Amino acid sequence: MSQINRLTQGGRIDRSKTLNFSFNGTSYTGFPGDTLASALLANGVDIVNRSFKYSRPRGIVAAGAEEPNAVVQLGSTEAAQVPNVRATQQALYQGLTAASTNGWPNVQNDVMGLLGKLGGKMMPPGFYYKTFMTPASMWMTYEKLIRKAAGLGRSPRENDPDIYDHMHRHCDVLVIGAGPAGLAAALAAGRSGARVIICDEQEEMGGSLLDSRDLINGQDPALWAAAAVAELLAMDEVLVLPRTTANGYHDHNFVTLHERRTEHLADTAPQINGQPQARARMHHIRAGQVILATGAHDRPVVYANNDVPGNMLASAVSTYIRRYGVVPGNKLVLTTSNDYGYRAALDWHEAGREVVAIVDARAKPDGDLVKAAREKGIRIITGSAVFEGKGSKRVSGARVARIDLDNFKLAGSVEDLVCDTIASSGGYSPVVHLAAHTGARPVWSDEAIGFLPGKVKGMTPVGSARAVYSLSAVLADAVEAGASAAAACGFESGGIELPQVQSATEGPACALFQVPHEKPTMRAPKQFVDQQNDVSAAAIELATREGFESIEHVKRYTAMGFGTDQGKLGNINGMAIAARCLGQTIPQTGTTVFRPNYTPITFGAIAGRHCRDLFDPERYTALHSWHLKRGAKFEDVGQWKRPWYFPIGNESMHDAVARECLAVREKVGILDASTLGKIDIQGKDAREFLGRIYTNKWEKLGVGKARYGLMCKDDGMVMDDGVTTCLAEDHFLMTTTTGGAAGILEWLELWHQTEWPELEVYFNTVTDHWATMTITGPRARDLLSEVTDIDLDKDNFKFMECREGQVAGVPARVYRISFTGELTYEINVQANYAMRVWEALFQHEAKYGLTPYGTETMHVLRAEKGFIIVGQDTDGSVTPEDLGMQWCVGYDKPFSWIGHRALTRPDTKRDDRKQLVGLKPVDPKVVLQEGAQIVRDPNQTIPMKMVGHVTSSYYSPVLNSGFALALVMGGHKRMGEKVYLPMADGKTHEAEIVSPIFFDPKGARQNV
Amino acid sequence: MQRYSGFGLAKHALTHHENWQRMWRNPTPKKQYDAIIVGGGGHGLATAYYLAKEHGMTNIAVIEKGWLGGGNTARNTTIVRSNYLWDEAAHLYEHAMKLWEGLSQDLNYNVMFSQRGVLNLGHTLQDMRDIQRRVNANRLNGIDGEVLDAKQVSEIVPMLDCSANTRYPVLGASWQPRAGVARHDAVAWGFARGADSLGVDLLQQTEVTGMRIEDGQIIGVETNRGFIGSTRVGCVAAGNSSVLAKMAGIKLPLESHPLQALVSEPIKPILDTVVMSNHVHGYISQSDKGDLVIGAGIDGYNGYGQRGSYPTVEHTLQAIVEMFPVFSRVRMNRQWGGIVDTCPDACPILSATKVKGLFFNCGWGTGGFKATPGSGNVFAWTLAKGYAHPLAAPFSIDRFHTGQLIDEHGAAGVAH
Amino acid sequence: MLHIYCPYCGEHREESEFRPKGQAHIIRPKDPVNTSDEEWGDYLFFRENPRGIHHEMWVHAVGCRKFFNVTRDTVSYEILEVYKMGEQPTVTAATQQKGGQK
Amino acid sequence: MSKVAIIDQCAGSDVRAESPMHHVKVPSVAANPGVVLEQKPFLGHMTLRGNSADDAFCAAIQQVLGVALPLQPSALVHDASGENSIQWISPDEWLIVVPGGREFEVETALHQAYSGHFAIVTVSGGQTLLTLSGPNALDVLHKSTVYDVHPRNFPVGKGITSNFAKATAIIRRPSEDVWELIVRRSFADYCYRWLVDASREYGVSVKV
Ligand SMILES: Cc1cc2nc3c(=O)[nH]c(=O)nc-3n(C[C@H](O)[C@H](O)[C@H](O)COP(=O)(O)OP(=O)(O)OC[C@H]3O[C@@H](n4cnc5c(N)ncnc54)[C@H](O)[C@@H]3O)c2cc1C
Ligand SMILES: NC(=O)c1ccc[n+]([C@@H]2O[C@H](COP(=O)([O-])OP(=O)(O)OC[C@H]3O[C@@H](n4cnc5c(N)ncnc54)[C@H](O)[C@@H]3O)[C@@H](O)[C@H]2O)c1
Ligand SMILES: Cc1cc2nc3c(=O)[nH]c(=O)nc-3n(C[C@H](O)[C@H](O)[C@H](O)COP(=O)(O)O)c2cc1C
Ligand SMILES: [Zn+2]
Repeated sequence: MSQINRLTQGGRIDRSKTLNFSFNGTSYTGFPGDTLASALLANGVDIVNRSFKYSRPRGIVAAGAEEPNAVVQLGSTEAAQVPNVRATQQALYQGLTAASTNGWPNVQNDVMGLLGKLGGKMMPPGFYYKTFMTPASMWMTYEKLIRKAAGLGRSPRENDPDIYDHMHRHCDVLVIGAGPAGLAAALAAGRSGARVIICDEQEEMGGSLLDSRDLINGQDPALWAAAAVAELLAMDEVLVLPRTTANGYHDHNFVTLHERRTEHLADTAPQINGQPQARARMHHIRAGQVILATGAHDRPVVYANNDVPGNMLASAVSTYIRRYGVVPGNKLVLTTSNDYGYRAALDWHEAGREVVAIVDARAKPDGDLVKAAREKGIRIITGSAVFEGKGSKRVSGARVARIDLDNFKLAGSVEDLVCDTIASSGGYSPVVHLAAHTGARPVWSDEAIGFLPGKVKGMTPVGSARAVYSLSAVLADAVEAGASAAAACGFESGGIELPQVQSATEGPACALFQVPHEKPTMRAPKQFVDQQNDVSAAAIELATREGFESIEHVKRYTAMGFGTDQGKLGNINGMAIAARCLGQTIPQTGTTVFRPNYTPITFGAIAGRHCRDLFDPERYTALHSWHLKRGAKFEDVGQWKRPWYFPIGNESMHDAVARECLAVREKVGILDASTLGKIDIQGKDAREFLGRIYTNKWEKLGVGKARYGLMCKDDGMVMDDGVTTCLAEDHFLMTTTTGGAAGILEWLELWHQTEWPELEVYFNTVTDHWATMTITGPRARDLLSEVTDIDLDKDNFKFMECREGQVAGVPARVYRISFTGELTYEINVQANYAMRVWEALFQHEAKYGLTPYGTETMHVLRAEKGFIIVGQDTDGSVTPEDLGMQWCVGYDKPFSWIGHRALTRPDTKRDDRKQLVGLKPVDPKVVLQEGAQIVRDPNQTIPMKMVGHVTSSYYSPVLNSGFALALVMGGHKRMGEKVYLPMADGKTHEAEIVSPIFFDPKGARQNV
Repeated sequence: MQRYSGFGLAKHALTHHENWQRMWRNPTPKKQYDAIIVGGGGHGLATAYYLAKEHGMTNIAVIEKGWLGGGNTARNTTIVRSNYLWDEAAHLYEHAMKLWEGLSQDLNYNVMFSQRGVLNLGHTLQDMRDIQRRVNANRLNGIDGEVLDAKQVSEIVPMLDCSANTRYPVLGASWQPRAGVARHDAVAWGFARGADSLGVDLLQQTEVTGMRIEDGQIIGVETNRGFIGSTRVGCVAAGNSSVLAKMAGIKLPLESHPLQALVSEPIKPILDTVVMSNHVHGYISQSDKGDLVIGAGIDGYNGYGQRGSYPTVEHTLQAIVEMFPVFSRVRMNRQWGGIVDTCPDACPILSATKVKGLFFNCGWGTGGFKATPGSGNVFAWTLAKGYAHPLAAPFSIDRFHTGQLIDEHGAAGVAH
Repeated sequence: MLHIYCPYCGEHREESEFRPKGQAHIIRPKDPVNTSDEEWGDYLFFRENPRGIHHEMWVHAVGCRKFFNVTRDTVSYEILEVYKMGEQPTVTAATQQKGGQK
Repeated sequence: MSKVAIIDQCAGSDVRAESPMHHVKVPSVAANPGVVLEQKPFLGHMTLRGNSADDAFCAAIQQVLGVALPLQPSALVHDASGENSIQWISPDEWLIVVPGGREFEVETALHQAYSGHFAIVTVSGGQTLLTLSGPNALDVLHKSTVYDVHPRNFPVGKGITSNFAKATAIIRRPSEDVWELIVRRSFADYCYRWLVDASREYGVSVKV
């Protein structure tokens, strides 16, 4: 079978090359310029899919984005599978492989179709709400069966080999759609020098001009379109984006465009210069003005069996004939409500095939096209409509009768016509979708018999998107809009001479949505409204009967417009039918909400390059490459990669951490602490500011001294902590938690800028500038003395002091602060020198047993000392007093610091608050689970009264025992009491409440 | 009420479905009701249903400015679970869970409550601590749950990338087998039909525009269809609660923010459970129709537009592709937004107010769908008796003045 | 996707450079200790949450790092005015209503 | 005693320093690179804060750096040598870039020239400067930042802070064909990988 429906000439395809493709395993040929749909029609393929609910055979209906049926699975390999591709928008390429998404064993003969026929009656809308309820336990089984029928195409099961990307662009005027309206508007705007972007979703720009009967300047209007595109391409400030769909229109004129860069070439993107290129690209456009030139969709007429293959949109018939050189049948019956639909019959006739009749709902049609049809001798049946199609796998006839629309009934005898194709046009629906995305409801126009775009600031609809249809008016409208849009952005347009247009004049159309049937709607053969979701006129009638009176209810009860086409063909008809059933007007009924996407967009394209290695930044310290070389395992802390522990050989984490811990307690360890937030604070009021923002006191901290501070929110809950050092009278260096760094800087700015602008103080981040290396352990001083000129004498450089000097020949600030309880020096150098200093210290590795350690060891060591980690031992509901840190609260500070007032709120005064304590498992071998819940009485029944939970828990090699920190109700007064931790495995651990300081409670070791 | 069953369906098929009755009436408002519920979402309708069913109050009305179930009930990702951290919240949500388990039968309306299990993934050590803490608490509160490691997770969801070379590898998850999803519209319709059949007037297209208060006592509401009297009014208006409160001269600790969701095109079943990740920030399940239902993030600014910002959706899909790289070629069909009423502690408000007879049920924020039957049930009790149901008592507005918050923020998995 | 004019940078910038910071003009009580629990709770948690004109604070986080105020319609998302910290709005619900009556 | 602590943090040229990109893999150079990416490591970067309404402050800057403090938002000015620049960051914040090693001298001189409320902080270790040029440089910027980098909106002499992929960068245009990016040290690896990835389709040449 080879392209039986292909005309020998005409159309915009390239007959000099042949493309091979396969559909459902059969090989076919087509031509460059074809879509998959035109190629299938050329080859006489009728059934392209089975419907979702009733498994009815379905064929191609439309020629563009509005197609509901021809939804196929594409892809020649597993990884290249693409579900739910609309054949009408898929360019044909060599080797294209596609298949129907539904139908078993195949789309021609579908067993489910039989079920659909038999069971269809049992499946009115919402049938599942009314059944499958007994027995209750069976629902999950029923659901499994229901799910078997779900879905159209399938997801690939291998990872996508392709990449996608984004471009952010700004322009003065964005023109969406490149039909005559879009092109003319873009020309008018472009010639003014404004920055213009014009996009069109089709393979070729020109829109309706590519299959038009009109003439521009006496020629095929496609020539005018080509010239317009060429002129636009030549303009410096104009960006022309073919194959690009405006898929979402967001606030303040932000529009997302989806550019298909390679989908017309293959199912995986070919490379350029040996490099992968993006399969698709999203353009994020911020436009000064938007011109909506998206055209109008032909509206099918709703009649019985209107879903059988061979039922098509009149406009699609024209498009296939004129643009693709394909006549999708032999004998045509056209049912229409308007002159424009006549094009289908004329084109059909001119293609040399039989037009059985034109059935016109109007009593006296008389436009130019009507006359042309009459002149050609085509039979025209007026005041009538096709009310039922015949045939099961392909149309075999049409039943026609006079109709009385006012009373919604047939008004005369029935005539059966023999045909294989029924084309219908019920009028045009302007493409208002994008305008609706920002919340503007479409507005009904009686004159246009359709909804027009609602008002959006900075947006102008032009051409058929606002129901201006005659080509000369479209062009005039667009030129005016393009020039005004440019002017609104400050660009004067020189004005454009309008081309000469020759087009047919049209008579008025009439409103035709659902055609009445001999039988009432509920009893007539199915009259489909939404073909993809198998929603029929009867379903809508039933919904309204059951009380679903809002069109939104109708949508949700019947699934009308829920499909991948979002009801582009069906919605307006559905609304009209609902209006009829409810005895309302269409504007009273209204539309449902159009939302992005205009047409579906792959997740990959929306994600862009922010995936895999680039999903989220990985932040590295200056020493990262050393850690890697040393075999560190990393922990994610915020976006940072921090060494977690440094295993040697096959060492387990437990062993590595125990070794690292002992090294610190016995010799000396080193930690890369560069990720700590660091904020340089300067100004004469810096000290006052610290006093307001921290819970504790700062007025007496001397130069060169450091102090630990807690920060609360004004609700009194701890939010961050860290050590702040007084570098000079008006100069402090604050440290924050790793995760808190950015937030705390903003927090300081917030209070400064909004509440206390009178304080003279500046905050600047120096987190990345200073690398911080913590050496800690009894031999820290000896080690450091090898590489520094700073006087490390214990009386000259005391605990909680800071010194400046050289370390390994590098200027450094060294702080004697300790998070381990051991003698500690934190060496800070400009980060470019970090590696040099670190390596200098490691020259003495063997001599002192210097051991690198990671966050896990840091946690064990600090927990042994009872030092908290904000975010681990606190959770946003813990006050400084709950932590037992009264020593860190300036109760009598003159300024009521942030969090102060909360001390006296009723809830913070409660004495049964959860308080931080230590927990000693009775069995020292037990390491309690972090997150384990604590009870007083292990023998209660469930639900048990829980009194707290474990926040931190480790094995301590120095204690040779497990130990933990926990928040326990009233814990501070319960030292020595026993508590219980009932675990998931059925065991219950017993532990004693103890002080959270497990090691060196006097703090002697850090003071040596 | 016409009872629904498979047999009934067959019977109606014989008469071409021409004899189905309305699911609810479209009554004209009475002058006076014993109680008025403002807001015909799932919570409001459930409140009315239980008021009528369990407290015998049938001279009541639900006043809805749009269509029933058209607010957040129509736009949520339908995740139902009860594994909340704090006792107060856990008990309330578990109360709801128990009602869910018999809801279809109780309402004689299949709400398609599908207990397919919910996974909350952990990607950092702190995530895992939080998960342990929550699951331990759940267990001792009698709520099902387990902590799984990455391998067990990957057995449940083979399509999920559980390998070590992702940016934030999956370390484990909490797993609540009884959790799942439900058909959101059916929940509203089922409660509506149930309430209507007990005599409740469901007044749609009726907007409350003012509150009439005399001597500190509510005496009725002004609407676009005139004044409707009642000395007991419960406001269950989600994102619009602050607007109603203002009519009564009350301020609430709420902010209304856009929260978005999106669906893919329908694809053949590939994901049979619910996967949530707070850390990479994406939530996903697959509906019985085949679309992937995906919860996006909340926008930081106030908004009543039922739409949010594009980058939010972008970030969500990046997270989904990170978790499920095989979905890269699946396409997003539709995105939308709801207006969620967020509370500072991520817990609801079920409370009397300083206006006598005026009660609020709000603040459910990003996660109230799961509570629908429970919320309605305890709120009905509260409205009927005039004081808080024990499960509702901790959720009074007073907590924002005493400081006794129930901070579910700290607990991983607050959203949805 | 909002397009926000930063009064300090003097130009419109994309929403992703900014962070919303909630209601504007919230002033911390001057004497917290003598503020009642009720007043303190109001200051911490209770917010205007209007459907319509809203004065809110934003920070140009990825930019000049300055806080400023925005008057925005929470339904249409239209930005009606932008003004610096310490300044008062000229467009308010009251002035808008008057404007409507004209 | 000085009220702020200033130290010369520069160790001298004989001490080995490592730039934030010392470790990156450089792709093989494409034949006709559409994008040329280069790091200019070890420059002197300083954050300046102060009150531009104070003439004495402005005069002090002019005196020390030989360039007037830019008061127009987003202005970027260079001195005659082209080696020293000041960029407006915020109404009270500027970024000063000078040859590496000059920071201490500038800080000290400024403190001598002006004693009012201001701050100058060296951040040379915390950030690095990249240049982006070549016929497709603008395309790469379009992929990377939400800011409008069109030459009409971004003339020579402008510099702004904006989103850069999922990080933040200062983007500036010192001359017609060259763009400068200043990124934070900890994000440098990410930004670099992003840039190379974004440039690949155009062919890229890298020098770090
Ligand atoms: C995108 C999204 C995803 C979510 N995902 C989940 C999830 O997975 N799981 C979960 O548990 N929760 C989820 N939620 C939250 C959940 O949707 C809500 O908490 C819940 O549906 C609230 O129900 P409701 O009945 O209180 O509110 P709604 O359904 O919003 O009902 C309130 C009703 O009040 C009406 N109303 C308002 N003002 C007036 C007035 N003046 N007069 C008359 N009527 C009025 C409204 O029209 C509306 O119908 C999600 C929410 C969103 C937006
Ligand atoms: N007389 C009638 O009844 C009638 C009816 C319909 C159309 N027409 C004719 O159609 C023409 C109307 O011109 P027009 O320019 O307004 O419409 P058009 O149909 O020629 O062009 C619209 C273009 O917009 C594109 N488009 C739509 N949505 C898009 C999106 N979201 N993103 C990107 N591209 C999108 C389409 O692909 C199409 O190319 C005139 O020639 C007119 O005579 C006449
Ligand atoms: C769980 C769930 C599944 C949905 N599935 C679909 C779907 O398959 N197709 C569709 O078009 N919309 C789907 N929607 C979205 C609705 O069409 C609609 O956008 C949503 O209810 C919000 O209403 P609105 O967009 O009319 O404001 C779904 C919504 C929910 C909550
Ligand atoms: Zn700014």
